[in-house]
Amino acid sequence: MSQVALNYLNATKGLKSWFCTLDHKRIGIMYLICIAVAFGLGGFFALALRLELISPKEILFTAKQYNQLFTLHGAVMVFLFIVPSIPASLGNFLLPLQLGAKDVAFPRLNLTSWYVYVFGALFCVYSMVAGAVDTGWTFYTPYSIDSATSVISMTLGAFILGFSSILTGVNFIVTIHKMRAPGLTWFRLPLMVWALYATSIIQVLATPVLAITLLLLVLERTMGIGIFNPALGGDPVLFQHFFWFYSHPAVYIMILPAMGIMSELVTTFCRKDIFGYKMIAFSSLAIAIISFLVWGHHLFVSGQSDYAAMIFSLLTYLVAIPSAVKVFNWVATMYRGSIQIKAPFLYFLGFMFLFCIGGFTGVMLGALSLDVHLHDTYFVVAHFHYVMMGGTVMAFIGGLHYWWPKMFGRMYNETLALIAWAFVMLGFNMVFFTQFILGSKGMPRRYYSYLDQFQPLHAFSTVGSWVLAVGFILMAFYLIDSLLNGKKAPSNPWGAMTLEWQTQSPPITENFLETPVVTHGPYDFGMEKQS
Amino acid sequence: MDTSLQTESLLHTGTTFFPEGVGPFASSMDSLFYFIFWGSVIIFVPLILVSIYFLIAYRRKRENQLATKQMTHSTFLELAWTVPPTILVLIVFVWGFKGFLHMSVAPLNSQEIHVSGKKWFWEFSYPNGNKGIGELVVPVDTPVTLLMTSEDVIHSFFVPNFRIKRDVLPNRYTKLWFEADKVGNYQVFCTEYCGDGHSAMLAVVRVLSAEDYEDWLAEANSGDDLPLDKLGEKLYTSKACATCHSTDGTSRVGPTWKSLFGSKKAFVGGGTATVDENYIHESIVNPGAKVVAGFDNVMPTYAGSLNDREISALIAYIKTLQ
Amino acid sequence: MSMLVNKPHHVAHHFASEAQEFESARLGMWVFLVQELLFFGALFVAYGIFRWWHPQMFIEAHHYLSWKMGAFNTVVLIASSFTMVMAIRSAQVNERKPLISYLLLTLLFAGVFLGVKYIEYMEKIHHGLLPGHFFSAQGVSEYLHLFFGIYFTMTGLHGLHILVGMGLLVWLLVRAIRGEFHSEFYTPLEMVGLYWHFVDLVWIFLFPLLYLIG
Amino acid sequence: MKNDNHASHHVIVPVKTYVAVFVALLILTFLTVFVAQFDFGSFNLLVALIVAMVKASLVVMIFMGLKWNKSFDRFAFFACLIFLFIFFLLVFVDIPLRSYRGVEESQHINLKSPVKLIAPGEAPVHH
Repeated sequence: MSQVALNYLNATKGLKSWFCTLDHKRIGIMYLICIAVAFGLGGFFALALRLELISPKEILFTAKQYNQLFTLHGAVMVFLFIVPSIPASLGNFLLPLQLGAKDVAFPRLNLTSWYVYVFGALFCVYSMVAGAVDTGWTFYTPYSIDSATSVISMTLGAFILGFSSILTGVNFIVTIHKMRAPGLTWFRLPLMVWALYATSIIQVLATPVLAITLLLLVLERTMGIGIFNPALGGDPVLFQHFFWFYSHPAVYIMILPAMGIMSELVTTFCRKDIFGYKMIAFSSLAIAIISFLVWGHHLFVSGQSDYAAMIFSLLTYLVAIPSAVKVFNWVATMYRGSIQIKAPFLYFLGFMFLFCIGGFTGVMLGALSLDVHLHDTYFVVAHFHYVMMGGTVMAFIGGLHYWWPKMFGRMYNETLALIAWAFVMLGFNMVFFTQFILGSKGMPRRYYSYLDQFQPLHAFSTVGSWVLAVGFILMAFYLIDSLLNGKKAPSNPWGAMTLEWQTQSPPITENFLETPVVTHGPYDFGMEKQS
Repeated sequence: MDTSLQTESLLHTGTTFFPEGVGPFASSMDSLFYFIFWGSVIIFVPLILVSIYFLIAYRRKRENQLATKQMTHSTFLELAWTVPPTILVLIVFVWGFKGFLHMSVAPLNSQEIHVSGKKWFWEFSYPNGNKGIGELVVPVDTPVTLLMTSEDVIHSFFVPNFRIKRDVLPNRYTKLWFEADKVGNYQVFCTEYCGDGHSAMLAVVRVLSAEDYEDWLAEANSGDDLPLDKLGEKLYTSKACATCHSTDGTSRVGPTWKSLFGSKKAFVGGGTATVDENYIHESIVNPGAKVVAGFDNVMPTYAGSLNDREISALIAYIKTLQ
Repeated sequence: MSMLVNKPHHVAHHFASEAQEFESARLGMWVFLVQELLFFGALFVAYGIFRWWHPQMFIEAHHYLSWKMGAFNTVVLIASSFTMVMAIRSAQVNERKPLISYLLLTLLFAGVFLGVKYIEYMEKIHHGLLPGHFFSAQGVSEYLHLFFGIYFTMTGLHGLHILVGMGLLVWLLVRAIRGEFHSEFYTPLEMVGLYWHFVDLVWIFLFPLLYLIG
Repeated sequence: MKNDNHASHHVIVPVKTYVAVFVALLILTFLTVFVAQFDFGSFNLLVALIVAMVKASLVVMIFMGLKWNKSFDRFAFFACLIFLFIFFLLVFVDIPLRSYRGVEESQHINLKSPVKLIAPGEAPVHH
C-alpha cells in the first residue's frame, strides 16, 4: 500500500483536537502516556523501597514513610498502571482495527472513561501530597478505618478509576459483539480480541464490587456505619471477602490481555497458525469465569472455615490448568515455524520464562498447608511480581514494541532493544528470585526493618533493582528517540496477518479506506504459499 | 529494630528454601514443597530446552522463508498436556488439604495459652495466671494451643520454624496449635500489616526441657496472680453469676454451667450451636444474641464490668465443670 | 451487517445501520445494568451476613420502619415503571402528546417516591436512628446501629439512582417536546426505560427485606 | 453480521399486556404485605423472596422486554444472576461457619441525648 500522508496523528492539529477527540486511536495514545507516567512513578517508589531495604537499619526513611511508600507503590502500580495498561492503551488502539471497524461502539463513552481515569488519578495524586496513605493497597479494615493518613482520597481515587475500567469494559463487549467486519466470525477473531473480551467480562462483573467496598470504607471512616468495624460490631473479614471478590479477578484483568498479546507475537514471528486456536480462546473465557471463584485463597490463614478453604483451594487449581494449556500451545506453535527473533519476540520468550516460574510458585501457594507458611511473606511478593511484572509487564512491553510501528509509523533501534531486554531480564530475576528464598526462609512482607541474617539477600535484590532500572531507562530513551529519528515504518513490517496490518502505518482516522471483508482466520499463514 | 528480640533463632539453618523445621507440620509441608519444586523443574526445564531448540532449529534464515508445516491441533498432544498436570495439581490439592486439616485440629490434651495481639506487642496469658510479653515459654514435646485475639487491628502470628501462621482478629478467637520437639528459641513475626510498629512486633517462643520448664513455673508462680480457673471460680460468686447459674446441674433462671462447655444448645428463634469460647464470650457481653431455648432473655450485659482476662477466667472455670 | 445505502440522519458515523446502532446501545445498557446488579448485590451480601448474625436485632429494627410508607412507595415505583413503558409505547406508535404526559407522570411518581423517602428519613433523624457515629437512640438492642448503617446505605444509593433517573427523564422530556422521538427512533427512551425498571427492581427486593422482616 | 434482531427492535406490546402486568404487580405487593402478617418461622424470608422474585421476573421479562429480546442481552443478564448467587454462596460457606466473638461495642457508641423512641405505627416489640 502506498504511503498516504494523512493519518490519525496529523489529521487535525492542536491540543483541543486531542482533548476532544473521539478517535479510539488517539484515546489509546493518551492512555499510553498516562500509563507510562504512572509506571515511572510507581517504579520510582519501588526503587526507593529497595534502597531502604539494603540495610536492616533505618537509613533513608522512617517506618511511617516506608509504609506510605509501599502503599503508594502498590496503589499506583495496580490501579493506575497495570489494570488499565493493556486494555485501555493497546486495547483501545487495536480493538477496532483488529475488528475492521471504524471505531469502538461508543466513542464518547470512550473519551469519558479517559477523563474519569484522569479525574481518579488526580485524587490519588492528591492523596500522595496530602498525608500519603499508609494502609497497603489492600486497605484492610480495621487498620484503614483508624489510620490517620489520607485514606479517603486514595479510596475515592480507586473508586473513580474503577468506573473508568467498567466503562471501558462495557464499550469493548459491545464493540466485539456488534462492530465486527463482514465475514469476521467469532472463530476468525484474533486471540487478542478474545483476551480483551474475557478481560472486559471481568471488568464489568468484578469492579462494581470493589466500588461498593471502597464506598462502604469511605462511609465507615466518615460516619462509622460499622459494617467492617469490629469495634462497632462489624466484621473485618467481610471486607476481605468483598475486596478479593474484585481483586483476585483483577489479577486476570491484568494477565488475560497479556496472554492475548502472546498469541499475536508467537504467530507473527513464527509465521505459523496458532496451535489450538479454540483451546486458547475458550481457556481465556474459562479463566475469566473461574477467576471469580477463587478469591478465598487470600484468606486461608484468616481463620477461614475448613469447607471454604477446601473449595477455594480446589478451584484455584482448576484455574491453573487453562493457563498451563496456553503455555504449551504457544511452545507447540513454534514447532517447524519460521522464527524471526526481533524485540517483541524476545519479550515473548521473557514472558514464557518468567510467567512459568510465577505459575509454578502459584501452585505452591495454592496448596493449603504450604500457604500457611508462605502467606504474607516475600515468597508471595516474588510470586505476584513474577506473574504481574514478569507476565503482564513483559507482554505489555512486547506488545508495545510489536505495534509501535503501527501506532507511530516509526521503527526503533533493534540493537538497543536487545540490550535493554537483557538488562530487564537480568535485573528482574536478581530482584525477585532472591525474594522467593527470603520468603520461604520466613521474611514477612511489608517489613521496614528485618533480622540481620536476611541482609545479604535483601542487598542483592536491591542491586538487581538498579539493573532493572537501567533497562527501563534505556528503553524509554530509544523509544522516544524513534519518534524523532526513527526510520519510517512500512504498513506491515513483521508480515502479520491480522487486520490492523492491512491498513497504513499510522492508520487514517477511520482506520480503513474501505471496510474490509474477512474470508479467512487471523493466522492463516498457510495461504502465503499460494499467493 | 529491637535487637533484644533477635534470637539465635534457627532461621538461617535448614534447607535452601526453608528454615529448620520443628514440630509436627514441618516435614510434610517441606516434602510437599519439594514435590512441587521438583515436579516444576521436570516440566519447566524441558519446556525451556524445547523452546530453545525450536529457536535454533527453525530460525528464519531467508527473508521470505515460510513455516515448513502448519499444524493447528493434535488431540493426543492436547490431552497429554492437560490431563497429567490436572492429576498432579489434584495430588497437590489433597496433600495440602490434609496438612491443613492436621493444623486446624488441636489434640485434646493440649495446653491452652491465650494470646493477645496489640499494637505492637504480643501478650501471652498462661493457665496459671501468669502473663508474659514478647516471650512465650512452653515445655518441649507438649502440644500447645494458642487461643488468640486482637485488641485493635488484625495481626498475624507466624513462627517460621514451626510452619504455623494464623491471623489474629479483633472480633474473634482464632486458634493455632503446635508441638515443639526441640529445645530452643524460635522467632515469632507479625505477618499482617498493622502500622508503624509492624516490623518490630516480634516475639520469641522459648521451648524448655521438662525440668527447665518446672523451674520456670516455680519461679513464675511466686507471684500472687491466681490461675485462670481459680480466678473464674472467685468471679462466679463475686460477680453474682451464682444467682442464676448453678454448677451442680440444677436449673435456675439461666442454664447450669455443669457440663455446659462442649454441649449443643438450641436457641430461642431457631438455630443451634456448640458451646465454645466464642459463644460463652458472646453470652457474657451480649446475652440477648443467642438465648438458650427454654430460658428468658433477662441477663444484663457484662460488657465493661468484666475485662478480657476475667472473661477468659470464667471460660476456663466453666471448662473445669465437666 | 446490512449495507444501507441511505443511512437515516441520526445514525453515528461509525455504525453501518440503524439496527446496529440500536442493538449496540441496548447491549451496552444491559451490560451496564449487569454491573449495577453486582454493585447492589454486594450490599445484599452484607445485609445477609448481618441478618444471619443478628436475627433478633433485625426483627426489632424493622419495627422502627413504617411498612405503610414502604408499601406506598412500592406502589408508586411500580406505577412509574408502568408509565415508563407506556411512554415508550407511545413513541413506538408515534403519539407525541401521550408520550409527554407519560414522561411527566413518571417524573411525578419519582418525585413522590423521594418525597416519601424524605419524610421517612426525617423521622429517623428525629429519633436518632442513624448510622454509626450519629446513632443516638436509647433503650434499643445494641447492634441496632448496624441495621441503620445498612438501611441508609442501601436506600441512600437507591435514592441516588432515582435522582439520576429523574435527571435522565427531564432530558428525555425536553427531547420529546422537541419532537425528536418517533416510531423509527426512540433509542434514548428505551435505554432510560431499562435503567428505570432496574431501579424499580432493586426496590422490589429492598422493600420486603428491610420493611417486612418477620 | 446477522440481522435477525431487527424484529425484536420493533416489537410493540399491546397496552392490555402492560396493564395486566401492572395490576399483577399491585396484587403481589399487597400479597407480600399481607403474608408478612403471618409467622411462618424461618420460611418468612423464603416467602418474601419468592414473591419478590415473581415481581422481579414480571418487570424483567415484560417491562424490560427480555421476553422478546432473544439476543445476547438475555444471556448476559441471567449469567450475571448466577455469578451473584455464587458470590452469596461462597461468602456464606465461610463467614457463618466461623465462630464469632461478641464485642463490647456498646462502649464505643456515642450515647448522646436520651431520646425517647416511638416507632411509627406500632410499639417496639422486645423479645
